[in-house]
Amino acid sequence: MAELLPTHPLEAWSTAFERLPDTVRVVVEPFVAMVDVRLGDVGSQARSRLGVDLPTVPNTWVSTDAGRVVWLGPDEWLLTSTTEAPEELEARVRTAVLPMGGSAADVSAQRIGLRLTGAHARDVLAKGCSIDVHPRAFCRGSSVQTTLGLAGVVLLALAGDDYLVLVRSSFAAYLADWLLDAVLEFSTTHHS
Amino acid sequence: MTSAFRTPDGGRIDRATTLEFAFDGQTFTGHPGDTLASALLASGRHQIATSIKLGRPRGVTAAWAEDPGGLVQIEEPFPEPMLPATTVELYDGLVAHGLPGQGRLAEVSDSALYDAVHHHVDVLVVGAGPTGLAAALSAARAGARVALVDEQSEAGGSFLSGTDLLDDAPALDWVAAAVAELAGHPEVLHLQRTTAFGSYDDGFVLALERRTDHLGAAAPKHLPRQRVWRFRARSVVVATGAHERPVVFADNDRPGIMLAGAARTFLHRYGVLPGREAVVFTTNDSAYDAALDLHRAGVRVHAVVDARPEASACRREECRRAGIPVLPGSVVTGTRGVERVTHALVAQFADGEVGSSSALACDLLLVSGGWNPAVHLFSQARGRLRYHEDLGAFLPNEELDGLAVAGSAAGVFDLAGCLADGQRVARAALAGQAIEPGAKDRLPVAAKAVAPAAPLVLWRVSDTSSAEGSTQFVDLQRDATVADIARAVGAGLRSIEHIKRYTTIGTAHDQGKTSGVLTSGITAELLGIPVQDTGTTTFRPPYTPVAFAALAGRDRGRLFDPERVTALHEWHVAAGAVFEDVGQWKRPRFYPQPGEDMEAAVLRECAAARTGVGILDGSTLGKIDVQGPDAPVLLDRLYTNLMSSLKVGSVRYGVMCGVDGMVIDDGTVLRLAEDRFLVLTTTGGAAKILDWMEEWVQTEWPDLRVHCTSVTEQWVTFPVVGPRSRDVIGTVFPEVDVSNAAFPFMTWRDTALHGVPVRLARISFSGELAFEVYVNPWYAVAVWQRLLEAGHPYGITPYGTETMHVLRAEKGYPIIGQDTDGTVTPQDLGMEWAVSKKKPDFVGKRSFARAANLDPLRKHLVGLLPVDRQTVLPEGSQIVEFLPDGELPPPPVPMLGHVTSSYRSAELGRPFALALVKGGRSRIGDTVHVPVNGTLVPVEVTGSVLVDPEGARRDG
Amino acid sequence: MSPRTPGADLPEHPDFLWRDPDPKRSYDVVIVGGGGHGLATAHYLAKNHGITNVAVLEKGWLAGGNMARNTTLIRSNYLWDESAAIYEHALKLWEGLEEDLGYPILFSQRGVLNLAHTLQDVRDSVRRVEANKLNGIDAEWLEPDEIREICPIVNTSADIRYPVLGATYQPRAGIAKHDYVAWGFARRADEAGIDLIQDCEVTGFTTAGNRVTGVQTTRGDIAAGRIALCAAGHTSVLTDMLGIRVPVQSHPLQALVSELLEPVHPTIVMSNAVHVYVSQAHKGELVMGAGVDSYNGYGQRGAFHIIERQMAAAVELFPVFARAHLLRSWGGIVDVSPDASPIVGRTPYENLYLNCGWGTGGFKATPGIGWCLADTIANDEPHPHVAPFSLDRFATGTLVDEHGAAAVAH
Amino acid sequence: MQLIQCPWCGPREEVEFHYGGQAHVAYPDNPAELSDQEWAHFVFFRDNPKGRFAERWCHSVGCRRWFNAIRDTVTYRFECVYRLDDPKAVTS
Repeated sequence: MAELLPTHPLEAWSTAFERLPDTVRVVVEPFVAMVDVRLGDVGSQARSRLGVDLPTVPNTWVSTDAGRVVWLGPDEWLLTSTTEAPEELEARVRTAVLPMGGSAADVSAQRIGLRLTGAHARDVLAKGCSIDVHPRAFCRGSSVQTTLGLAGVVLLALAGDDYLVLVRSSFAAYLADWLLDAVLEFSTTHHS
Repeated sequence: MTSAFRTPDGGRIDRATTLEFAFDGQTFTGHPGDTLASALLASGRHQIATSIKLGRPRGVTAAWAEDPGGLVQIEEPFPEPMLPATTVELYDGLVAHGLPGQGRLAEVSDSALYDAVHHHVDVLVVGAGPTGLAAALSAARAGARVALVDEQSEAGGSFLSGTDLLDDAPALDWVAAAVAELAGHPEVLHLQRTTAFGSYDDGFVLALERRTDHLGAAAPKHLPRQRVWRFRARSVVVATGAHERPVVFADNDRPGIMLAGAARTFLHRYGVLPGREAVVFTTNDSAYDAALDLHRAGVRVHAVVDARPEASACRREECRRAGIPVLPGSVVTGTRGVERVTHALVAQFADGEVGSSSALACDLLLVSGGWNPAVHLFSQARGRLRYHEDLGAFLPNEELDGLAVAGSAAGVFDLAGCLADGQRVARAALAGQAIEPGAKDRLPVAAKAVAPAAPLVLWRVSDTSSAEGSTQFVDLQRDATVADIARAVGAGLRSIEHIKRYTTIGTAHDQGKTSGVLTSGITAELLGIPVQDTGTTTFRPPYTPVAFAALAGRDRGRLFDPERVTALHEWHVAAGAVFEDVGQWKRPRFYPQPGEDMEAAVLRECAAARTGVGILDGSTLGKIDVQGPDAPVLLDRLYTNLMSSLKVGSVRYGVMCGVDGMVIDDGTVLRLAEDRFLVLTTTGGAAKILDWMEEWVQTEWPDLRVHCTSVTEQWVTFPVVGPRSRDVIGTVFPEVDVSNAAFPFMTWRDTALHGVPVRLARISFSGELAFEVYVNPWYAVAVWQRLLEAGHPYGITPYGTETMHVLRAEKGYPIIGQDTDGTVTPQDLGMEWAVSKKKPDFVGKRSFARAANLDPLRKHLVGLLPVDRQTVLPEGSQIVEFLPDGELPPPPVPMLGHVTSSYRSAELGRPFALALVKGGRSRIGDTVHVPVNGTLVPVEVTGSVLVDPEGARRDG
Repeated sequence: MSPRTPGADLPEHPDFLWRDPDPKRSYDVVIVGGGGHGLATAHYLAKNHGITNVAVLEKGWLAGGNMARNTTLIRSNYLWDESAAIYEHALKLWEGLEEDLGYPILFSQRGVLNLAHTLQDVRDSVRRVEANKLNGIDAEWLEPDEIREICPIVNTSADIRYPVLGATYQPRAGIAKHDYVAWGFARRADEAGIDLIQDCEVTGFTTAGNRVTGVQTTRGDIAAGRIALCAAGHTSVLTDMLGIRVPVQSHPLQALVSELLEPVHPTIVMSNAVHVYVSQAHKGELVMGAGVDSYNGYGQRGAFHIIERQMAAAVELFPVFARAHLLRSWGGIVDVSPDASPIVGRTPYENLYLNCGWGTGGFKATPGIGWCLADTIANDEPHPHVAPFSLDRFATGTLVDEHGAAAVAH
Repeated sequence: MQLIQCPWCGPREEVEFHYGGQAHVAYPDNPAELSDQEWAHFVFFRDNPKGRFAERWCHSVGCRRWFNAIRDTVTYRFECVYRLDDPKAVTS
């Protein structure tokens, strides 16, 4: 039998997203392997065993060769990889952190990613996010866990006017609708 | 109607454009820049409505939201109740009529858009008058992030109502330059038509922006009509100015009687003469400006009636030159006229004594009793006020952390002082944030003003008539008078809060902006106590009324609350599923085929699961990954039964209780490794149980080496249920030995499908042979399809929550939250077997030993079988003792318990129910009664397991 | 409801309400707390038991706490027998209160709808309705079309986020004018010679063994034969002075009103699922309650996001409310007990009686608890209606769990 | 809408937090040895002061960490926040 084909929960929204103007683009990110890492001590051994630095500054993320590491809490990180399968990533990371009393769980499908870019990206976020996303306060390398609209999200600043929103998969449809509603005033040109 | 009272030129209106509108069925015209009030006044129309209780004609008494008189109902373009005519910007096609105090809601829903926006700033300035503009400029020039909000259609504040000069040029030139400069600062947000209506902790200020109201029917449909700004400011500068206060005298409510400052606004801003024959009654110098301005505009000012024994020399001189008589030591005691004031009754006033009055003809009576600083935002932020004897007003009495009051809102009433105060306060705010003031932060020079003479604090002119204050209106909107306050005091009331409630003063749309301080003053006078002791009633948000829809914002319709859906949602929709709300989740309840109702569909789905094979999307079940050497310890402490003894590869059912010993959740636990478990919770319990675990681990047992991670959306879960489920699973996963020996009940196995990891578990929530399939949701649709294809020969039938409930109920499996209600213990559910005797302690154990828990009459979960084999007992039905005569005794009738679940069973060929019944297990075999729509249905109490009690089917 | 002349329907208050006495040295009974419960207790002490050497001590202005801040809902359709009994006792008294007090309290029995939005709501609702019927309380289960007949403005369409699946209906439920009620009780108590003492804050207690002999106040010490605590949200402040632990937590609870509107909402609608309860009061203002703030608070204010959420729910359920205006919002302090039921009766001190933990139920219980507490004080024996609400139920576990049983709040 | 200082994430709006009531109420070492009265006090009874109060909060939509705070229940002002492993802050 043919291999299993993945399906994305927001496939039905892609056309609506494609119609958006450049001033506020919403793009569905491809699936990526993600593991939730729990680790008390993140001394030098973390790097030597994991091959990446775990950021210790709250509300930050760093990029790695194959993905990103996002600070989620004083002993919790989200590690992503574009080169490994979810189960591979979990196995590797779990093996690495177990001896340090850590743990790792595959959460690749827990959240999906939405890329929000354009001159109005900040204005859209401001409609549902109480965090100050002004570049002075929230620049590349910043991340927060907060709510956007009524959904919990992990928000990453990738660059100016370039944000990544990670949202629980079951809330993805809601957030997609929410975003399309929020961009209305920027995406509608006709004055009826 | 012609605009007979429009000045030939001047004002901030666009005379080139004419707008047409209708008021009380009559057509009027006005111009962009007008308000409904100014346009009506321009046509000579003063009366807006009649009063709420007495039906007296009422007109425009102020120029903005503080006006207690002129409320209107908007009819077109969309009905909106209770707006002051003074705040309705004119647009073409406006249809409105006056209101006697009660508005009307539209009968159709509002299609306009509303939204809310968060905005963070270093400095938020409220008010774009002299003070606010000076403050905003200072902050902007320092490079700070600034927001300037102002409720009017354009910046300028008091400048819009006067003729002030700055740097020897019209002040409005400076305003224009300031606005332009602010627009040039990228970090400055400047909003007009935006009212800051609430100030809260930590610099949180809410403001309502009226974005398209002024466009009427021409408003773009895709733009939010109104927007709530949620400002978070390190510093807030309140520069909201002051409200002029009237003096109370008899018949002070007639149309044509207005505040002196309002008349200046109508003249200078709107190019409107509020009358032709004016009398001015004042207790202070500010009203002289109105008298002189109106005189210059061609109004005949018959007299300035000044209650002070001596009017200030320079003002007297100005009036002399203009030929305006000044009557010092005089007051207005009353008026004449009905739809419009025709006379002011003027009398000598000395040492509080009022002489006999004579009538002065007029069609306009201007009043000024001084100014009340608009301290609302300060007071809402818990700032304390003090009474200022000389001003007769309440002023901020303390510095608030992060919120400063400046200009006339702080009691500074001269122009130069306000400008300086705005700059000073802004710089102080910047200094507090270690922001350097900008270079070239220059203030304009105000024309030298003569220091005003001291005002007289006069609340009311004593009523010499027989009316005893019954026509001396304090709150025009509420028709409340001095006589009412006197009655309240006479009734024994002392507290200003009691007075307010007795008289209803200050409870109308304007929230007492003009009447509040008057009431404090008059009450103090009547009680013979200092005004400070009377105080004010509490200032409550919002500063001005805000539409419900504006506060609802975008959380409406499908965005009111998130709909959580599984990876299969679109398949369910396509399959015609009828959905059920379970928490935020949308779950398929059943899949009707053409012509089927729920009962038919559910009987079909049940039959498939019991005789063939059915499949359910169980993905909403909560899933928690529990890892770490102490994972078994944690689970032993939280579950009532033993989890540490569970073998890797095996599955165990468990129950969790709160510390009070009541069941909070249940589910199965898979041991994945010595140090790793997958905990399944109920759909509703997912978040709650993860938080529950985290709370115990973090706050009570930080020594435990364990981590809990939600993986609810990491796995979809498909129970494949029924005698033929083994065939289906065997077909789809050929490399798995699905035989009972190799894959026994309550075990799990990992496998893969085309390299995609899949976990299978022998778990049954139906009593039938069943396999749960776990896979990454990315492949949910694909795997679901494979299972359907493989099940096709066996008539595999997707089923929903209703069938799931029937199947589990037939087996007596409770649903936490349906068969329990927070007052039910595991023992009540007949689950002693799931309560460990070995463990010294677990959460809830101690509570089991309380007296009430040992009561033999506790409610037990039992089964019920209607004797008639027909009646499906409504869930929630109450249960009573068997009543031989078939009649209910008079109430109260003792109740034994209630029906928690009730279904028609295909398997049993009759309806059945689960119920919580007092001492239920000792009643098995008894017959009791259930009242159902007036009749008593006899039911037999049975054990809770009605289908396959010996559990023969689970292995197929 | 008869059509009203806008705003003109509120009857005048009487020309005299109460004296403003100085406290005497000693009273037979001292009631701490001049709110609805304290004043009602005073009234029934005099009326039912002839006990008039009584002082009601109020730290601020009479009935200025929750009595002045609540949304005046009156109903008795509670699930458990114990709750139903006390609230139904109160409702029967409400029905005769206008005559008893000789005061126009504007008790308007317009009925209450408790909406069900989920299948579990429906089960819980039917359960409550059936229990109410067997307890002799008027209650019905209504289908959406029947809801529309009673309250046409409720959005019963199937396409809203949480469709209305039905509702319970208690026709005898209603609203009253809170100030009028409080002042009616106060005036009667004053007429009976009871001293209503305002600006009189209790700062301590004097005790002898297991008796409380008097109270220390900002207006001097006052000896007392028996003492009743009716301080609602401030109960803990008093019991802490006495070293008594009471399992209540004080939380902010917000409410709000709109401007005056023509009659549009003929009944009372409550929806727990989306946290709305709304009625249209006598002058025409929409009166709404919001949810309880999560944290402990004595500040008589809550957070605005709760009101915003409330408005979203209101506009969902009542689309015609879109352009009604929020005129005023405020907060009260509710004393919430672990099982959301009151705590009434004896204390470790033999002559001290406790009355607290009413949460959001205080106003509707006013005459009922006043009656039963007066009876309890007079006979030094808990009235049968309050006996189940004793403090020791938390040790025995015989709770009256209105939380757990998903009964409706407010 | 207050700002609450999460010891890790910094100031966030109060809606991001879950309230946990009185702090420093430890689970009894041996519940079995407690009288019904003592057990009831652990389960149901919490302080309810008017003024300074040591309480537990959880940054539930953020880092999910529990922490303690001293807050005034009248002004709602937070005096300080401290981590669970910090020594108990002094409450007068």
